[in-house]
Amino acid sequence: MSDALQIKNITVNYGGFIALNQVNLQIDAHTTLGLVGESGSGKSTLAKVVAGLVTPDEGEVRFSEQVLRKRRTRMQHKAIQMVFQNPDASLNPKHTVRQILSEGLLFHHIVPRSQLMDRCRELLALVHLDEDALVRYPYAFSGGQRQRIAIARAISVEPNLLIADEPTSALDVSVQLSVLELLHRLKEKLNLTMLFISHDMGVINAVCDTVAVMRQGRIIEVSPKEQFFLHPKADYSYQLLSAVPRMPIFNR
Amino acid sequence: MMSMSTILEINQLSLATTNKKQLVTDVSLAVGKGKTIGIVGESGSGKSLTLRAIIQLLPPTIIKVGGTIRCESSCAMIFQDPVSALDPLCPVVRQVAEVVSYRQHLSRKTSRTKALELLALLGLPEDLKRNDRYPHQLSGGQRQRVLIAIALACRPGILLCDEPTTALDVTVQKQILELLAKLQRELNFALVFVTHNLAIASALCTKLYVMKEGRIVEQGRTQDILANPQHAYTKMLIDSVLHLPDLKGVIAGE
Amino acid sequence: MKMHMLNKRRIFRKGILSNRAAGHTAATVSISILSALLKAMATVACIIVAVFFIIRIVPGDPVKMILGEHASPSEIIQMRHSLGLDLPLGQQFVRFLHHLFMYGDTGTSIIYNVSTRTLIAERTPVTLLLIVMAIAITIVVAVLLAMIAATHKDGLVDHLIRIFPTITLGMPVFWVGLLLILVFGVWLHWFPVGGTSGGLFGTLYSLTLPAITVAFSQIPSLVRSLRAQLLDVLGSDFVVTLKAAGIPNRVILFRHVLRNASIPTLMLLGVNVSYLIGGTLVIEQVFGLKGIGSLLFSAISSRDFPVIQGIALYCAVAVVLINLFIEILSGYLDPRLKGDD
Amino acid sequence: MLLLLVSLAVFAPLISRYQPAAQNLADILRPSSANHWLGTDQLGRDLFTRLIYAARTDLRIMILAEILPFCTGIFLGMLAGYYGKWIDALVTLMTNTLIAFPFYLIVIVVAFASGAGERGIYITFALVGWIVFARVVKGLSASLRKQEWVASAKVLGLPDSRILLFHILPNVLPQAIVVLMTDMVGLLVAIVTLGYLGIGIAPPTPDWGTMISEGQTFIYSKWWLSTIPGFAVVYTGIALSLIGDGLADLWRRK
Repeated sequence: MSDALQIKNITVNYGGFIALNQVNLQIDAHTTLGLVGESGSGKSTLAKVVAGLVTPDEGEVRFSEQVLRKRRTRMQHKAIQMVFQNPDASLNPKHTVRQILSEGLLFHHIVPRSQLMDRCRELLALVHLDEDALVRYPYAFSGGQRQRIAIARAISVEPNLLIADEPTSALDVSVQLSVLELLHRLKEKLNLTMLFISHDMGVINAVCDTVAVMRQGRIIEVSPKEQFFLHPKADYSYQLLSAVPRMPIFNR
Repeated sequence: MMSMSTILEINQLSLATTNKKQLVTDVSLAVGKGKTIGIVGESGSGKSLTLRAIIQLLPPTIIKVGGTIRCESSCAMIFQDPVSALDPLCPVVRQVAEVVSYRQHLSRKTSRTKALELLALLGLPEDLKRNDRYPHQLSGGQRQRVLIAIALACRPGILLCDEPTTALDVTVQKQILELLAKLQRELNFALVFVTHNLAIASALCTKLYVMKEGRIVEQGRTQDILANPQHAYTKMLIDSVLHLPDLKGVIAGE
Repeated sequence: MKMHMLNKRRIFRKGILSNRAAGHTAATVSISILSALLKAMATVACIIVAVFFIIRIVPGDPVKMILGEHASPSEIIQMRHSLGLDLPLGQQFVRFLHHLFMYGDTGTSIIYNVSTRTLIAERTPVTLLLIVMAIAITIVVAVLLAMIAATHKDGLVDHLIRIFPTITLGMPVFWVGLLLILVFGVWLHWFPVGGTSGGLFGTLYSLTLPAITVAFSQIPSLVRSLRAQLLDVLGSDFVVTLKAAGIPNRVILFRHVLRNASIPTLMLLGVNVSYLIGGTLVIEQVFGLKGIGSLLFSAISSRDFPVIQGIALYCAVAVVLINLFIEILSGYLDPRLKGDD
Repeated sequence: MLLLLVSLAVFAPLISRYQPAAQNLADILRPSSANHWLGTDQLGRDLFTRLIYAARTDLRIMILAEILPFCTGIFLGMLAGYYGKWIDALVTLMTNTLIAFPFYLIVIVVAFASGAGERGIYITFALVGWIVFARVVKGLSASLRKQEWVASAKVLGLPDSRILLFHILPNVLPQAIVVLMTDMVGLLVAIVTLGYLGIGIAPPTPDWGTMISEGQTFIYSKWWLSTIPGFAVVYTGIALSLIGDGLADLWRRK
């Protein structure tokens, strides 16, 4: 299987503080890589580099064999999309849902103007939101619903790679479950490759195929999920896993 | 059920906003001396409001409309967001010393030494004695320890914790939880632990209260609730905790 | 000479580039003060350039403006020479800078034929006193009102204080002056109506009314900002922590809350200082005080360019110095500002 | 409130029978009487008519002088806030320099330099007026830049120009309009002050400022000659700032 995404010794430093230090990573097409690490480990910075929001000081990012430079082509912009953590900051408060969804559709000419409305309705259906949401403003939605709209916007341009930067951390437990299921279903349906970032081991275990652990800007372990959760290679990974409070499971 | 050792008892507590919007209705709970109870619920379930009612620190727009709160001894509280819970312009040791001097009526000098002892007890670095540091120069975990020091300075019989570890990394969270358990064993204060994370609550608390939209939907000993939850909402909470395969790998030099 | 600064042009260019000096890591106190200093110098450099060009923006020939329409050509040439307007622009600028550093002023006054520095220096005490008093009154009253409003939220006092700025915003400074003269001077005879009677106490006494007038124009915006900041800080978590720890409200308010709230308001004061000085100039006209303001107006009516340039320069530099002082003070008050900007 | 004022100003010629400059030496300095609602001034001109005509001139200048600074201020503010680095430094430098000169000083100097009359006011305000907008908008755009919906727009590949126009501008405009209201009041006060100092609008055309300065000489006996135009300014000031506050609340809720 061709590697969808290659990250070659990426280094980023913010005035002396080294956020990313010679990071090498690749994600196979149509698989989900979970990126785990504590706050300040650089996982979000790496996501921003891949999404093109941050230009690395060294190294390069390659997506399906094309090098992603600072000024990306329209196709490259279309191919990689991102969903963010904070539901109340992920949507423009002054735009209606219709405007939010149609911006990508129009800019990348996904559908002609005539079919714009149907496409928006389809997108909302995909994320289990009903049509009358189109005319409403973001403040009228709950955190979970807003993340769904953000996801709808991301997939509106039919990307190949979806980056999710802690999409459910700010949500309540019950809502979190439904959003994760949505992401899982979309991944299957649209055959997406996904880079999933979280500090919550439970979420990573539920969503990802392979797991990468980051600490102070370095990747210290990459292993398939099954192997990672049973006997992790790195000492730090073991520490991380043992620190997670476990719930005693009773046979109900 | 009012046994001698109950140190805090609330019955039929109801809270509402000034424009009559009901927030908390008929909440009753009790904590034995030195015991730990957990209040579990999602955001907006009124759990932290109940805590604030216990320590009479309700925001001006929310008033008590019913029920009674009886605490045997003084209470102290620690909060979720260590970043904004400390005065950014006042050095850390001075803040703790200030609390010590007011609560334990000691002179400025002795309260400073007392404060340093407390901070040492909580495992904060020694160099605080020499150069006092500002909150923004400490890590999240260290700031939370300072908050605990401030709470302990009031020599509380009851320590109220409003999701103290939610904003922390998982490794730091483990240290803080262990610290709290250790301190409770030593100082024998009662602990009321509010969280949305069922896993933490079940590890720490002997008794659990599950809250939804301002009401207690289920309560009882932790094992009983986890073994056979009665209320549908509790079942949903338990099922939505993403379980992890138990760790088998043995790491050399563990 | 007061103004023996380094050559500003070099600093001017360096000022912009290096004020990003405050890096993340161990940025000591000095770096942020250094960057504040550099910004101030860069601003002063621009001010000097701006002051120099004041004459140039005059549409039509400044000399004709000075001598009036019917001046004879010889007089015009002579005046043009004395003002150095006949030299190429570059040379004029160098001469202007040279003169500025040597004598610390902007040439000699056409009317009084005295160097602008002495002329202005002679008039400064009155204006300076007025400004200091006005600032003092503004701060005292603003802090008082804001504290009351913030602590008694939505009380009668609070509503009054919220409406108060809306009304006073529209009051021109000189009109307020007139009103105060009318009420206190004419009807109640508490205060003299104009001029400054002799002796320190005398001048102070006669300056109180104008000072109040100037302060009156600054108080509303300051109160509104301080009140908003106080409410914001009162709502923050650390106040709850302190209350939970049993610290008396009075202590929390003064030692913690006021200090946190003061910094943004201090910045606002810095910004308002220039309006304040502007107001003072106008008020001197209303109260007939012999300060820089009246000097400016006489210079205006007599088309005395160097004096106008001199006043503009001094006021602007004064404002920059005050803002510099405030920036350093707030850096001292709030350690976070010193560290990473 | 403002509507009443504006309508008065616009329909002035219809309302008052007198020409503003018509001097009627017979009844000089009359107190308010039947045919002269507000009495007459020292040249016997009807105060009320002058007041309304003055409103026309002052308000017109106020609005016209605001347009250019409002647009440049927002434009520069957005660029400085959004792009930061060198544009930010340049704009800050410009604002610091221009704000250092006391506003009235510049107004007076430019008014004198460009000859009395409206032109001076327009030039000055175009030169200095944009600062207050730039300052507010810069702060807002800098914080908006960090918002995630702006980041996702960038990820979508939208060019900065589109982001600025469709995402930043609509979120910055409401706040800028609120500032516009308060700033207009400041401008009106400046126009009137200039009139008072005699270097603003030339005497024949009525202006509140000149009316006040003319009335000043009779302050002892006919105090209302000066005070009434002042009230007119205050009235407009209140109307404008009320609109400003109203808009601020409206947008805050949405």
